[in-house]
Amino acid sequence: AEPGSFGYGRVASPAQIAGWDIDVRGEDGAGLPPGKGTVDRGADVYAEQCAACHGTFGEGEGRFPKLVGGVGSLRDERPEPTVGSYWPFAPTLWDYINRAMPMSAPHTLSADDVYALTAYILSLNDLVPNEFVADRNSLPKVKMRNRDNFIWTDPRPDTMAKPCMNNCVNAADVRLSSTAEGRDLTPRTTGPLDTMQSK
Amino acid sequence: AEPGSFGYGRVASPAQIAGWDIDVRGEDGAGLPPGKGTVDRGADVYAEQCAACHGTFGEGEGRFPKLVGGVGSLRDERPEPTVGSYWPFAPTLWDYINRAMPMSAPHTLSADDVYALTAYILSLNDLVPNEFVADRNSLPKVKMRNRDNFIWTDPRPDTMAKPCMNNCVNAADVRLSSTAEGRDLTPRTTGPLDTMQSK
Amino acid sequence: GSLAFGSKPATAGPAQASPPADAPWSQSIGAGVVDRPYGRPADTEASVIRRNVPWLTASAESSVSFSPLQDLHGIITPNGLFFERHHAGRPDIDPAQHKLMIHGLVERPLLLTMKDILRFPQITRIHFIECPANGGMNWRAAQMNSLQFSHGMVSCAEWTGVRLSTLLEEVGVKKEAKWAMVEGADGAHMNRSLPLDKCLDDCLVVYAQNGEALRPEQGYPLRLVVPGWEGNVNIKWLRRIKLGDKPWHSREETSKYTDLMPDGTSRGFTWLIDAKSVITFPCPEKPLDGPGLYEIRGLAWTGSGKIRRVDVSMDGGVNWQTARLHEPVLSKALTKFTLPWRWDGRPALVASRVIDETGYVQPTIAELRKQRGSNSIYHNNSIQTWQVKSDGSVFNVQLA
Amino acid sequence: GSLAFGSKPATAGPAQASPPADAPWSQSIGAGVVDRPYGRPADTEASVIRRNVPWLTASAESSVSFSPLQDLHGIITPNGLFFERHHAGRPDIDPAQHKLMIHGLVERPLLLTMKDILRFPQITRIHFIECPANGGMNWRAAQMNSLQFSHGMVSCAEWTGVRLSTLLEEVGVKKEAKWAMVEGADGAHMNRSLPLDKCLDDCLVVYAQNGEALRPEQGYPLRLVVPGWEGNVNIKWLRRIKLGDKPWHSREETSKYTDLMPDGTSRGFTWLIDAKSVITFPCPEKPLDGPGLYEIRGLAWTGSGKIRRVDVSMDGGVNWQTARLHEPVLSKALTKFTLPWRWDGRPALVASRVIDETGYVQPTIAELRKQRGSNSIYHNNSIQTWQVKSDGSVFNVQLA
Ligand code: HEC
Ligand code: HEC
Ligand SMILES: [Ca+2]
Ligand SMILES: [Ca+2]
Ligand SMILES: [Ca+2]
Ligand SMILES: [Ca+2]
Ligand SMILES: [Ca+2]
Ligand SMILES: [Ca+2]
Ligand SMILES: [Co+2]
Ligand SMILES: [Co+2]
Repeated sequence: AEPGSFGYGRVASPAQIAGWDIDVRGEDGAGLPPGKGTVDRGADVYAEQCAACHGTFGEGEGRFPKLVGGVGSLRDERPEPTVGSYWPFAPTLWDYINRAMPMSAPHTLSADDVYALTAYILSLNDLVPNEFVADRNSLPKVKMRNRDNFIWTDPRPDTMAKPCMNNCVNAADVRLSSTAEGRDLTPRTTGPLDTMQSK
Repeated sequence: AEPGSFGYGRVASPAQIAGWDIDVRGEDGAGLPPGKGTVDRGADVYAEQCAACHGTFGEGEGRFPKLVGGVGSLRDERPEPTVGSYWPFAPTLWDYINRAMPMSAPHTLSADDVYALTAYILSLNDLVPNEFVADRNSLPKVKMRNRDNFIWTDPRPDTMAKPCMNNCVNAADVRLSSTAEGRDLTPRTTGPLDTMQSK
Repeated sequence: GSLAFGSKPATAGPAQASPPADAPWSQSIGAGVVDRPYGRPADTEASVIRRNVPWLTASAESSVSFSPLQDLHGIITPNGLFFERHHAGRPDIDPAQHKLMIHGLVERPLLLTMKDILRFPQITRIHFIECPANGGMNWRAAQMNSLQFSHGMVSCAEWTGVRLSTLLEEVGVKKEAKWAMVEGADGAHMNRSLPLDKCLDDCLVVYAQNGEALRPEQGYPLRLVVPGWEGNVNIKWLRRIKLGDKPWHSREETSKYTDLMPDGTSRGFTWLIDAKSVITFPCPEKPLDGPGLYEIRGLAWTGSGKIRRVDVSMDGGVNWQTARLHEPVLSKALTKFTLPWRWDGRPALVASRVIDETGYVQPTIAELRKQRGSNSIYHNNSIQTWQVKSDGSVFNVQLA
Repeated sequence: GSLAFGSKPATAGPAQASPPADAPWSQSIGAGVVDRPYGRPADTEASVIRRNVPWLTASAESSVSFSPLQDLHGIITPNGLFFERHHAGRPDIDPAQHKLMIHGLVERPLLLTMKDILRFPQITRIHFIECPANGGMNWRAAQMNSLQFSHGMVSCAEWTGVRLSTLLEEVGVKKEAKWAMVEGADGAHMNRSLPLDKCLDDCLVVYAQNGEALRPEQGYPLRLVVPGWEGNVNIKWLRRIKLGDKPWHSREETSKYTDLMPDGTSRGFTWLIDAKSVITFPCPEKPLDGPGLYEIRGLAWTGSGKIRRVDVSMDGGVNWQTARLHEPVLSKALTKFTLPWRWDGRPALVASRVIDETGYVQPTIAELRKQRGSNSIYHNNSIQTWQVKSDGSVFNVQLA
């Protein structure tokens, strides 16, 4: 059918679209608005609005996410994916801070402040120098450490199990590699909600 | 499979069955227990336990069911089906009083009292004389007025509409025979529950 | 843009980001998970509830409430909105104390706890349940100006339990057995007779409804589901099944649930729900909003199996068009149908007519009355006509 | 018999009517209809709730709760028990203010109210939604000794709304468009990229769940359903759809919802939920009660379409038997399977293995680890083994 066949709703005006259109693309920064921010200004806003959860230097408070660290850890037994070690695109950082942070008042920061925070977090991760000014031109150019390690096409299925029916393994070889018994990680599943905090 | 293949639960003992087995068959009174009751005794129990809802003489209070009347009304514009005018089997009356009445304390009457109440209600309907004693032998023999007017096999489908698709009726003949508009019978369907009582 | 629809948060974004796009809930944090460990509908849906007709019955304990079909979509009725019909109120049963006895003409009478019943092989089925008095108020004339009150005594759910035939095999049916008496644990000790054939065919003894335990109003912890047969035989709070050689003629199948004919005779044991359909949009509660393209929506059901076809008329039955049936079309379940309609703004009489897999065609109210008069209370499965006026308002009407 | 199980009512029946058969609720009158105009479960079902793992997340607002699969039956998850996953808590949205914008590479950008959206042709479908992190805690080792906590981030409902393709036809897709960005109105302004092909294939923009309006936790008043794809892309509180020529690489598809491999590379855009199954009885929450005949029960699902077969092993995968699939077997919906099992009381290792209509076979955790190591968090669709000890107790284990 032709566009508008039903005719329900209203055509969105350019002004309306401008008011809703907040997304920024990671790869090329498309959608980044005018404005700019320095690392210094970022440090100030960060101390005020972010440090309580993410730690003064991005080290994370409690179980809130770290924003730094983990560089070189991705092949370790306990990898630490962070902006510094894992994120492929810097404009995504602007986009996420803009849309989702600070957690209790999301999408309330000015574009300049989001630029400044982005600059600050990138600098905490040694991805930009202290003099870095974040804006729509500079951000897409920031080289992120893990940029080239993503495969964007799904290689699955990556297992090829055959549905064997009988004597599929030697019964004598069947043994447990792990059990959840006695690990004390599982909240109760009857009675009121469990509040267990530690392991 | 053989009975008991699963083996779940327990075989019900004769004593357990006797405790649960309360049903009485309408047609032959099978299941009626020992005991008996007079019209007089029925009148006393009725006054105490039933009259508040069903009226002193079974005439019904408010919208609670009438237990008498309506004889000969079944072909009228507004028929009144009652024990006297409609019910086919007297043992059903014993069964229903026993299992379901009095409404706020069902199944708490003794067998004798249920016999007495049954006798009383039958006598209110002139179905038995005042000296009638209800018991497992007498009740199945009471001749109910509407006994022979039930068809116990379903004659449906009793309509044979053809699914005509075009010009099925003359458009000029289409007219309303009734409308619910303005009848003021319908509770509201938004906001809190309606409490409308009258029409 | 970051201004709120409503009140502007203290830390609102730059003024140039106009026009406002963010609502307050987009600039704050909401309640966390398990804020409601068992959820409930949005506060703004408070009108979508079961409703009763207070003047209809002497007391709410022997009464009925109606599902808000005008606000429902699909074929599943959520448990909170499934219609209610009680004869002695809703018992609140302790499942640890509830037992089911199966006895009478059987080899091996049984007393089963809920734990026992849960061990039997499971079966899950989607079926409607309809009170045969649904639409009863419209036998004489169009009375209730509402979809909820004219058709809301039908609901549909996914039931899980054990086949009654499995239980009957386990107790061993004696060959003299021809009927079953099924009985509830409510104050009414509600009981009905069922032919053994139906029991062995597709009846279910269920403990779950739409995944979770039955709701108290629907028979918790155990109810009978008799697919396609009138609601009253789907005994709730099921506590006893007794096999016998003859029917019981209980009060609920003599004084009630019998259909009085104009000649003074009555039909007993009319269990089957005949094919029925209704347009759920538009309806009195959901009028039209000016001329334009709409989608007629409705539900069809039949106790005889699957829906074969639904036709819709906009002119009071002069012409009909076949609607689209939506998958899944399940046996003895609600089936959804739709048909696009460009309304020109002129008065219309919209109606739907279902044909089920047996070829049975839903009748008009005039056809039904010709056979049954208007005092039979039950089994009014006639075509429902909605009158659409030129202002878009919708009324329940009947055609001559 | 008319004595009560519990306390004897004042007017109790004759003493000879022993043993007791009537419970107190059979000798009294219960609450009337519309006592609960919107119903709720029995008080005795209070344990059947969504539950969280408090130590797992920093705050309940960015967290998850799990469905109590151990107490559910059938394929429909009741709305009150559908699992939750929020990133900024649950917004409580006024539907009168909610709007959906569709723009970007389109001919005719639109701003739609809920009223507008309800007018489009409807579609109803039953689909599961699974968080790809379901079972994530068991990547490294068996950790959660519970069905609810190991598999409870999957639920299944009947969704009603409009096809996304219908909306996209209405706005007119420009030929350069290849991707869609979908965004929520929650505080997280949650957004993901979807290939246009999937949008045009089977995605739904829904406003109803199991008949009634969506629950707030599930995206009221509007959510996207992306059948068979990971939960996170099923954007709740949907407010915006923008078409573009490239994906967005939002934080939720780079920092999160990417799968880290042992070689340090990561897989992005792994949307598909591969075939998975789990035995729901027995399970850690529902142990066995002594030797005897049981019914193994379970659920299977796949993002690739329908379930073809489920096999069950009682000996840790040495031998397998094919289970019975229960109707209806719907595409991208939970499918129920059962198999009778006579337990001799000896230790057992029970497990299920699903094969979907593409021929894909559910892998063991060892097979998965061989490909993906144990740090990929998401998409653990491995075979679940339950260890049954001779006392009937059940534990979550993994096999070497
Ligand atoms: C009240 C606690 C809180 C505050 C304050 C807060 N955050 Fe966060 N932040 C979180 C939580 C929780 C997450 C994870 C959310 C999720 O995954 O859904 C997060 C995630 C992030 C992430 C993504 C981390 C990753 O690796 O994916 C960034 C970047 C971030 N916050 C930046 C900020 C900035 C900048 C501020 C201040 C403007 C801020 N946060 C304020 C709690 C907070
Ligand atoms: C609190 C009110 C109340 C009291 C007290 C009461 N009843 Fe009833 N009775 C009802 C109601 C209401 C019904 C209809 C119930 C239904 O249809 O579900 C009814 C129905 C009946 C019927 C069936 C009428 C018919 O034609 O189907 C009989 C017979 C009856 N009651 C007898 C009795 C007797 C005998 C007593 C006393 C032992 C009694 N009732 C006490 C309210 C009451
Ligand atoms: Ca923009
Ligand atoms: Ca710190
Ligand atoms: Ca007896
Ligand atoms: Ca009186
Ligand atoms: Ca905004
Ligand atoms: Ca009793
Ligand atoms: Co009937
Ligand atoms: Co993925």
